[in-house]
Amino acid sequence: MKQAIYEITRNQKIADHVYEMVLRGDTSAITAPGQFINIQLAGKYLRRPISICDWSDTDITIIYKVVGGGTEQMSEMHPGETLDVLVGLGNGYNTKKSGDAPVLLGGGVGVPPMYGLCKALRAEGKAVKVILGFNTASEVFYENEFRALGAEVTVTTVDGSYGMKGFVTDALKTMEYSYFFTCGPMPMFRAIESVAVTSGQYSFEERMGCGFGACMGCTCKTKYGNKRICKDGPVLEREEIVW
Amino acid sequence: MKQAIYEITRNQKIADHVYEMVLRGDTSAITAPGQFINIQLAGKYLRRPISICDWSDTDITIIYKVVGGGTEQMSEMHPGETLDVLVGLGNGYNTKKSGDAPVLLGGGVGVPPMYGLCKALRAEGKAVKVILGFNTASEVFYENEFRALGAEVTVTTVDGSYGMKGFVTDALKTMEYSYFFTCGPMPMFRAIESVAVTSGQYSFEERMGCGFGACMGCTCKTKYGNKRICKDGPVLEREEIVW
Amino acid sequence: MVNLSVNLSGIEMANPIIPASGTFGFGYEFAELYDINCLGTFSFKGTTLNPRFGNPTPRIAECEGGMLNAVGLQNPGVDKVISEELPKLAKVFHKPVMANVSGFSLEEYVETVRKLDGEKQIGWFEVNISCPNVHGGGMSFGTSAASAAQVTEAVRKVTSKPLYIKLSPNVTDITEIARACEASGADGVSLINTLMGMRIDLKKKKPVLANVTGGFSGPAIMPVALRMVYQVYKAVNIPIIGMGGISTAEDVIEMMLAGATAVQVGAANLINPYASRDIIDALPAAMEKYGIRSLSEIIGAAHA
Amino acid sequence: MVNLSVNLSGIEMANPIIPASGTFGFGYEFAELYDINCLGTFSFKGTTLNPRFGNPTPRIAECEGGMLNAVGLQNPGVDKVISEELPKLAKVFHKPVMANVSGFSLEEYVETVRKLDGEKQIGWFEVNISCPNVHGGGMSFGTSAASAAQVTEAVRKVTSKPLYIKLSPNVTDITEIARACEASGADGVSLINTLMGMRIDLKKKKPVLANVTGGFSGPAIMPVALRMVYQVYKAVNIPIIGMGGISTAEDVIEMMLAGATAVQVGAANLINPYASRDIIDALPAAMEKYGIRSLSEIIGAAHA
Repeated sequence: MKQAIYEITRNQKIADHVYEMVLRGDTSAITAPGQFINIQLAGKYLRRPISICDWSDTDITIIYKVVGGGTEQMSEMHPGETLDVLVGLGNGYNTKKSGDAPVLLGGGVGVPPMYGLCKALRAEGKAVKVILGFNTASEVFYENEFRALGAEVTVTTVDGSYGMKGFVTDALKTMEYSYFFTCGPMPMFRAIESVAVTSGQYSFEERMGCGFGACMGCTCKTKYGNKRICKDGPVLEREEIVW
Repeated sequence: MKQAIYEITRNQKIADHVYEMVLRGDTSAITAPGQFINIQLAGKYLRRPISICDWSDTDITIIYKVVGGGTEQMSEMHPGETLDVLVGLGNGYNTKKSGDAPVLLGGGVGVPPMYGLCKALRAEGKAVKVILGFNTASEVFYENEFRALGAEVTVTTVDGSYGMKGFVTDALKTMEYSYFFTCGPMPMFRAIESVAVTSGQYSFEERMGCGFGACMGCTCKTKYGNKRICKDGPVLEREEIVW
Repeated sequence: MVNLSVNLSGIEMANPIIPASGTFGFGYEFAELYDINCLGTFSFKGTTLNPRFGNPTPRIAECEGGMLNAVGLQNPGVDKVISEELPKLAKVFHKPVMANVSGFSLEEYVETVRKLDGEKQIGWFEVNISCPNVHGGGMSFGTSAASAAQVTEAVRKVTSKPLYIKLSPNVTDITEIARACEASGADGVSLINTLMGMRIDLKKKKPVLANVTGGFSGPAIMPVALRMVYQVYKAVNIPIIGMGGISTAEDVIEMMLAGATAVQVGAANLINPYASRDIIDALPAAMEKYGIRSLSEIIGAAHA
Repeated sequence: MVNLSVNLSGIEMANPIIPASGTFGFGYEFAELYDINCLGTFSFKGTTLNPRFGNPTPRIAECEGGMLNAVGLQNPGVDKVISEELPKLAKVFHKPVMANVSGFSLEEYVETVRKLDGEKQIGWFEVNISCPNVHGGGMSFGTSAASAAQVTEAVRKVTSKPLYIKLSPNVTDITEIARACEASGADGVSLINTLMGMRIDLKKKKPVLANVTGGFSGPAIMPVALRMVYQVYKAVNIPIIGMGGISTAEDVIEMMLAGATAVQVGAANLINPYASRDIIDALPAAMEKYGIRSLSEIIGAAHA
């Protein structure tokens, strides 16, 4: 983990209520896809944890949805403005267990961390399938970006207005895969849990105090003891999760 | 009183710790020199009351000293930024009682309201003497601005590094005048009270809650009953003041 | 169309917004700024039997998310309130007003309420047993269930108008005091008065306030207010007027979900003189956002 | 050169800065970020006799100028603290540490302190009788003078190390409780623990916290903390560890002027992991700004 000041170099809407922001600064603390950053905002006491979508030596890309006052404030910021950010939080996904043909399932704002993960898996030479689930066509983002990584992409929408009608699990049921990785809302996780035929990794969300393991605000029980979502997670393996 | 958003068109240092700021917007609520405005600042709960130095149909000029977090924040703002301001607060000076040759005594950040007052008195054709008191040369401001209004200006500094060495009262004792108007710190007021030979008006400072007469946070006793510094003041006549 | 109206002890209010006592004077200052008949009602400046200057200045200090005040019940006394303030108010406000009353003895509470009781403008009494800024009275009545009951019982005898007791948050168990008020004949309770706080001037190395301590209000205290309204809602069967830091339409909804039938807006009026009107104007959109058709339906809904 | 050192019950501290229990774990998480030997000391995670998971999540809510937590004393239990946490700490922290202890019965407090008393790393005990987030214990010991005295007296018998009792602000009269602790053998008191607050989720129309209420900390509560430290300083002759919203060097000075001999920094560590170190680094300049040569000289100076 590192704390530093980052300059916004890009902040634009890419789907309904969804924004892509690029932050320039030290990225050396990022060690795995699926980690997150924690952003301080003027007038808000707690930082806002946002998963890392992609990163390079100089830039971090995040994608966030405007769901409240904090993310609304972020959406109104301009390139050139700066943010105080804690970077490289959480364990991130472990790509070593993926097998040769993993499937990645992202739901809504659970899609962004799948991008960095897909990139890493592709760099390791894996054949990656990606299922991106949204409610409706106007919320869809990053389909082409995943394709550009060489992944086989399926988009599902609940109302059928784009791609396959239904949930990510409807697509999953039709596929062969060696392992799965996912990030998304709890109902999606429960659905995946009931149909997935391999091992896999889930990335959980919880209200956090600090984001770096100090406050015990986000502890959950696992089969192997208590884990802090922010520090020992957010990624847990299927086998350890207590549903 | 009016509440509106004002654009900063100028904000620059004019003496040690002292800044001049020009705000563009509706000035129709200003009715007299010696009134003040109340400025909302990001992250500060209470507004900051600042006396009006000068105003036109479109602009308000204020001069403020950096004494704490709020004024420091103001000093870091740039032209183009906006402020939520309550304008036209307080009674202001009553120029009708000035006689033909009033003297104006401003001490430190008590100088600014003297400027608008001087302008008004000169417009009424009065021969105005002005005494501006500062601690030291580096704090002196607006001497030439007062001269440009056609006033007879004396500057005093406590350490004698500029103008006459001493206090405003040392200059006052040497002058003839028909009436006095003053704004400045309490020790200066007490000194004036002990040497002034005419009637006059004092502008008081007090910690305020609202600035518009609602909270009773700044009440003082006068010979004619309780007065709210923010609404019934800040200007009180010599005859009513309870020292 | 959403419905903002609530019924407070038999009096229908167009909306639940009530500027809090001590932040709205006797209304006419604000009537110069906007038509105050848009309000549900307002609670007028805390009135005592005799005129009071209040505490020496400084009476105001700032803090994170709020302010401290130690005004100390400055008011012209009940006789002048009746002869001067209420007639001035009558010209600009045409709804029942809430009469806020303070005292330093049982007798004073009783006498002040008795004098005001005949005034037709007054819809409700709000008896303040929780002012933290006066000594030998005020808050001391509000920090024990026994004395809260005494005041309630005594005042109850001299008015048949709806009687609200304004409670202090500076207590170990506010539900015990609320229950005592209920048992002694209160029609409702209003809470919370200010938290007792202080600030110290680092340059002078002295308390900022001449009174040393002051009442802490503003958005910073809202979590404490919500908790207490929630607890009291569980403890009593009389309506609650909720207050403490309310500054937005969302805050109003949150306070009503906790259990408030109506809400008071205090410090916000001092920062933005149009705050109470602005909150009323913003309520319909906020209600629609959260799927609320009628405000009166959400009172205490967080308990379900 | 300014002098930051203070003496806390016979132990010299390089500076008065103590990260508060529950915001600093057992120190080694922070030791990865900076050398925690710069601290005066720190108060380790509240330890109970048996391991505790704590409350269900959500345990955290945000509010104006602060946060609510309802962690509920999650900790590995005293035996594991001794066998695992303290050895890990010994590698990175070479000063006496403050042992924060909680309990659900007199016997549990006594047994936990007895087990920890032999640990040489421990310089002080801080016995928490004020946790608002656990039921049937915790805060209930801290809301009456009699039970506060009982805990103090019982624990006093099993340790001769400096004993601080951590007090709840959720009481009518904190001075009464502080005096009871003093009379029962406490070497000092630490205050304030968190204010009890709540938030409601407008979308779900339910309390945000699974525990319904939580402890409110952050800069918003500082005026209440200052007031209570000021009052307790007048009431007792034992040292006070002051806390509640401290986030800057200026806050430290303000709290010491109110009467604190040392201060704890809590929520600030969660927002900025370097907060405690940054405050220590900023103290000399702040002291010079306000003409303070030695911090120990300003303890309680606002009372003069």
